[in-house]
Amino acid sequence: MTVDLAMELCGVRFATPVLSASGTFGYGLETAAVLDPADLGGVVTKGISPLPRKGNPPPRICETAAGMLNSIGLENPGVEWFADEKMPPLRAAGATVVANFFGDDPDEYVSCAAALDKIDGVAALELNISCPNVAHGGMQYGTDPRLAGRLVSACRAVTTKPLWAKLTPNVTDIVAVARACVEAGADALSLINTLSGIGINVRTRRPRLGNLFGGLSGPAIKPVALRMVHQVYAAGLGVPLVGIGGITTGEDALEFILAGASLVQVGTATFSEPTAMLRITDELRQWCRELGAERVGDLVGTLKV
Amino acid sequence: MTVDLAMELCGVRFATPVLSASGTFGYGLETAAVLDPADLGGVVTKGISPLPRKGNPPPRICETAAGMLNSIGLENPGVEWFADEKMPPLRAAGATVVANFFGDDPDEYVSCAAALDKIDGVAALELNISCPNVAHGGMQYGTDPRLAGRLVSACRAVTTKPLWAKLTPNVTDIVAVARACVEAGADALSLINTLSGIGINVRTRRPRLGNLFGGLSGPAIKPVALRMVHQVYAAGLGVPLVGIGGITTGEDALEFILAGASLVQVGTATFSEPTAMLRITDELRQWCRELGAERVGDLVGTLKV
Amino acid sequence: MSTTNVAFVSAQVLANEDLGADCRLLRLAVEPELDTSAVRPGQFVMVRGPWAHHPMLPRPFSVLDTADGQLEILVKVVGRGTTLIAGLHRGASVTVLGPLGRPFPPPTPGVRDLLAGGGAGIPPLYLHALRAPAGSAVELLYGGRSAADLVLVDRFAAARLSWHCCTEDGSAGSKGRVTDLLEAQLDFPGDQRVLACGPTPMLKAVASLCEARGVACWISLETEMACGIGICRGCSVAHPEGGWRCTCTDGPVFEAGEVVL
Amino acid sequence: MSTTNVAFVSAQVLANEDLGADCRLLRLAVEPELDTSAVRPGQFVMVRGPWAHHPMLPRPFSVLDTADGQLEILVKVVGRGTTLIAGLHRGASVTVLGPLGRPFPPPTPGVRDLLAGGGAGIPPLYLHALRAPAGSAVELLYGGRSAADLVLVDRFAAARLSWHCCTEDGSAGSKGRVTDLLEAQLDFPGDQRVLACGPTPMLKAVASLCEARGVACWISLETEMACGIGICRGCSVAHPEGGWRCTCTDGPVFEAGEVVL
Ligand SMILES: Cc1cc2nc3c(=O)[nH]c(=O)nc-3n(C[C@H](O)[C@H](O)[C@H](O)COP(=O)(O)OP(=O)(O)OC[C@H]3O[C@@H](n4cnc5c(N)ncnc54)[C@H](O)[C@@H]3O)c2cc1C
Ligand SMILES: Cc1cc2nc3c(=O)[nH]c(=O)nc-3n(C[C@H](O)[C@H](O)[C@H](O)COP(=O)(O)OP(=O)(O)OC[C@H]3O[C@@H](n4cnc5c(N)ncnc54)[C@H](O)[C@@H]3O)c2cc1C
Ligand SMILES: Cc1cc2nc3c(=O)[nH]c(=O)nc-3n(C[C@H](O)[C@H](O)[C@H](O)COP(=O)(O)O)c2cc1C
Ligand SMILES: Cc1cc2nc3c(=O)[nH]c(=O)nc-3n(C[C@H](O)[C@H](O)[C@H](O)COP(=O)(O)O)c2cc1C
Ligand code: FES
Ligand code: FES
Repeated sequence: MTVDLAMELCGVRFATPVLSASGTFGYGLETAAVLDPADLGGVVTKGISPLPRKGNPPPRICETAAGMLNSIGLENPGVEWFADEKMPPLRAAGATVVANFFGDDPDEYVSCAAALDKIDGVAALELNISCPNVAHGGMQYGTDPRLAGRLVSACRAVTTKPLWAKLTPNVTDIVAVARACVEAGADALSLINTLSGIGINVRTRRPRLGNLFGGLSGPAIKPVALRMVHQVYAAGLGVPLVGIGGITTGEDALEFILAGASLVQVGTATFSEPTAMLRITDELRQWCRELGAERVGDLVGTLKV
Repeated sequence: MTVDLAMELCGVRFATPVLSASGTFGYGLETAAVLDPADLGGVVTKGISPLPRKGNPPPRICETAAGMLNSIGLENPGVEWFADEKMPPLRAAGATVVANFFGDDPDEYVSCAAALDKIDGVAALELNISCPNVAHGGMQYGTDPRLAGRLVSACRAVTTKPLWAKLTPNVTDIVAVARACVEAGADALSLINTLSGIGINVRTRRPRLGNLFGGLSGPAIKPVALRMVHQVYAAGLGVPLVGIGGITTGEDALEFILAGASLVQVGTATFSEPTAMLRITDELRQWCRELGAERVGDLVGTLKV
Repeated sequence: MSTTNVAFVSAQVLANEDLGADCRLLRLAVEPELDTSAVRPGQFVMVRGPWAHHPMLPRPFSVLDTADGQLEILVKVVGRGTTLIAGLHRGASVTVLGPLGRPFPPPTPGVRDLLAGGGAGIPPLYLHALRAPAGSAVELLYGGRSAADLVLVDRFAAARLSWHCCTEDGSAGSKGRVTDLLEAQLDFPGDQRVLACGPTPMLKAVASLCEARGVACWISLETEMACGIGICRGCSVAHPEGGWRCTCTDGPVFEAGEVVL
Repeated sequence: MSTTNVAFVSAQVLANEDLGADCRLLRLAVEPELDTSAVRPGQFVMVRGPWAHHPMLPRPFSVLDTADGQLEILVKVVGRGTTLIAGLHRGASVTVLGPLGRPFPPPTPGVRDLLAGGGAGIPPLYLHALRAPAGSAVELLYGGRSAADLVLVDRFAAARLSWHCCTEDGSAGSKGRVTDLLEAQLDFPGDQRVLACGPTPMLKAVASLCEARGVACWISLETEMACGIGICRGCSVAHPEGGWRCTCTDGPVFEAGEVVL
């Protein structure tokens, strides 16, 4: 049985539902020696800001049980550099590119969205209102439905490309934030970003991260991510969902799809296994066969509750 | 070097800072063959309600990466049975008992607190406003600072025993809930309870738990728990904290203590290793020696940020 | 539950034998604190290997046999935990908690015990047969999909047990399911009981056969478990009159009418 | 970074030798996709064993030596990951990503290379010395707390390298630290460079010695790493003029002035 893994989301075709997650795959070509980005559903870029950003002091990562904390702090060389240096090879490689972006304040968000809107080959924009690692431009927009909605509206006004909003799990009511984003014009919702966490080196009595707070990712967070995808899907907001959080196998990806995700993103797993996304795609295809699904799209949201 | 592990909290002396977490050690005597409850800092009981509760349909547990989901649903035979059947042997065993309790509505909470107040040998009450597994009597009280405060006030009025409030991590702002509880009269705060999560059996396309939603516990959640203990400690609310979440080693316990916890509770680790609490206590003593601390109390909140 | 003879000990893998059909036989040397002579057929142990937090929980296994200071378990590989346990080398360390749970009722003089089991459900029945006092009437009925699934037949023969087997494809014994074997045996005129262990659909079929014939029936259940000792309440099964039973402490052996399958 | 010759392959443990001082030497058979002849001294590989999610991340190790289709690494046990990797049996499977990072500059005719290393910091220096073309002037300076820490001296001897060692307790070589050895050697009249690898305090001391003498100095850094290939930005070290360098792709070998230690 051949299985059709392609998905269309807001007019954009993804060859498979398995994309790289922002910040865990660079700008898509760093691993070209082991993985052709055109074989992925798409490449979600490292977060892009209008101006270059330095990021947080080291140490920036530490491992935890079945997960890791990172406090990279959205280090990136800015949108212009992205357009000039990174997009030409990505276009040449035939990758489907989703540009993840953020700003220090609403104006920066808007100017970044406007700049990305003009870049040829950027298939969609992923608005990061959820990074727990930076004082500004980060999580506070994602935890307050009103602020989140305003930010989405403002960016919506400057781009005709599909606009995805990426949500933070560090909230009491994920559905309220999701609804605000959709009402403000988000075309899709990506969930989840990392859980806020810390680690302590008991010998030095200091935080294990230079920035103290970091974002928890990896298999550890999968049950929480899956719960949020299910809750938002069940709320019937009418937009497709992109599931993220701890995916390391095709079975994990399928769990998200059954819970309601149309696409998934793979983050931390790429660090353990640079070719993880290809294996996950193969395993997902195999699962579709086992479940008798000719199109992966037929499985979206088919969890029996 | 001898190390003094004893801690005093609201007038109650705990021989060590390592207690069992509610719901993961029964009523303290089920494992008497392998562990003497008098060797623990204390025994926090399974959640007690005024009337018996049936709990949720099976399956009630499933394992996740470095963690587990449970949806026990606070099954328990009620406070009267607890007083008659469980307290006499616990008293005889010399255990320091903290009674974890809840109710379906505020009246039930209050009647349970009043009943526990009268039980000889109950050293303190732990008010569970944080269980994600039950429709009522659970998490909604813990996610709304006003409701949480009112519940604490109401229980405060009917007991002179130390009243601990146990908080849920499923909130945007843990400090707001913590502050409301302290202002309403909580003597100490226990944090955290489980993170809300789900799991899906892809073969059957059904939830892995009979109740769909469950609570995530175990090493996976430690970074989140530690972050919340730190945040609440840093807020300087003036009450001692009890750290809970993914503790499996003395080093883990010490991380919580450095972050600001005066006591810790061990939950899921007991399932993998019934005697884990004793090992953790030994390891903690060893760490105190290595850090040159004569009293474990000297280490509380000494994280250098 | 009487937990008085329960011990939590570290153990060494003495042998790990491939039985085919994804099954391995592990022999464990347990510390003297675990009194192997106290183990009753139908009881189980919780076993955990030396890995870090994934899997985190121990796994329940019925005791297949005991010798002085040693325990044998049969491990059928079905998921991550059993893969790791089945892959332990000689010399590896594990922890063992046990013996746990309610055993099968011991043989009763004058009553024949029919033991119906399949695949990984055979260990407690084997031990029951092995430990039956001389002169007890005990028949083992052992079913599988094909001959390769009947991983313990050599042991049955070596122990001179009385047994019958069947396979779905007819490659060993009679062709059919273990319930067919059982049905044929139930025509026996004297007093008898059925003790069964295996997948839930099989247990259901066995229980309804026994009910129809008015024969007492005991079944050994499998559920996911976290603690194995009654403290997590994660292993609940429904009681016909409402409420729950704990598989780990009220069971794993139940009389058929005690639980809703 | 040029990643063109980077491969991600599965590998087999061919040998695991105890070197003492908590160090083990692992020989790995890598698939032909990883071209071992392309490995340059100072480069590293990311290694992960067959365990589930804890630890999840691979661990970086310098390449100690290569042979056709084989890689050697020296593993010093310092935490959970190195404990598991050091404990892998012959035949175990691991994954290997590499070769990674910027190597040491190759020997230059007429310039003497002084290689200063200690403990687990010796592998890349050993390989540099081993690969130096005949006639190059290369001196290995090897320090440890005591004789047992100098786990590679037999190899040095077997390869007829030119080396000096020292120990803090005087149990082998001269008594003192590797920086003492280095200081003595820096009086050499001709052109020379220093290549160093070891704990950060040692690298600092080496770098300031070289600065004082006006001798070029290259150091190999160790930081925690998630990806090893420049995509996580987790391995940043500060550049003296602001901004960061990635240890995995800009390094691990840096000229001393390129990074703030
Ligand atoms: C009292 C008792 C005695 C048992 N005796 C034996 C024995 O002697 N030999 C043997 O091979 N197995 C026995 N089992 C079953 C064994 O415990 C499970 O196969 C094992 O726990 C599965 O772990 P896993 O990580 O490999 O599977 P997982 O990856 O956790 O799951 C794989 C599949 O097995 C199911 N499963 C998981 N745990 C259990 C469980 N505890 N019981 C039943 N199904 C489960 C899951 O739902 C899933 O479908 C017994 C179980 C119990 C409760
Ligand atoms: C480029 C490079 C080359 C290396 N080459 C070798 C080698 O040839 N042989 C060898 O034995 N080791 C080498 N290391 C160090 C090795 O990678 C670490 O010791 C290992 O990652 C620690 O893992 P763990 O899980 O055992 O320790 P953990 O439990 O993670 O930590 C234990 C201690 O080690 C520190 N640590 C953790 N990761 C690193 C790291 N990547 N670098 C330095 N310190 C760390 C921690 O901060 C902690 O203090 C190298 C590191 C790098 C970056
Ligand atoms: C090192 C690292 C950097 C990240 N950077 C970004 C980022 O720039 N923008 C963003 O939206 N998410 C970022 N994330 C979050 C991931 O995209 C993803 O949401 C999260 O890691 C959960 O998925 P995982 O468990 O598969 O890693 C980052 C995650 C990691 C681990
Ligand atoms: C099976 C199970 C049952 C629990 N029951 C309760 C309960 O009755 N009341 C309560 O406040 N917390 C309950 N908890 C939460 C624990 O007390 C603890 O807060 C949580 O498990 C995190 O700690 P851990 O990671 O060490 O397990 C339960 C947890 C588990 C795993
Ligand atoms: S397995 Fe914990 S109560 Fe039965
Ligand atoms: S380790 Fe990931 S960028 Fe260097």
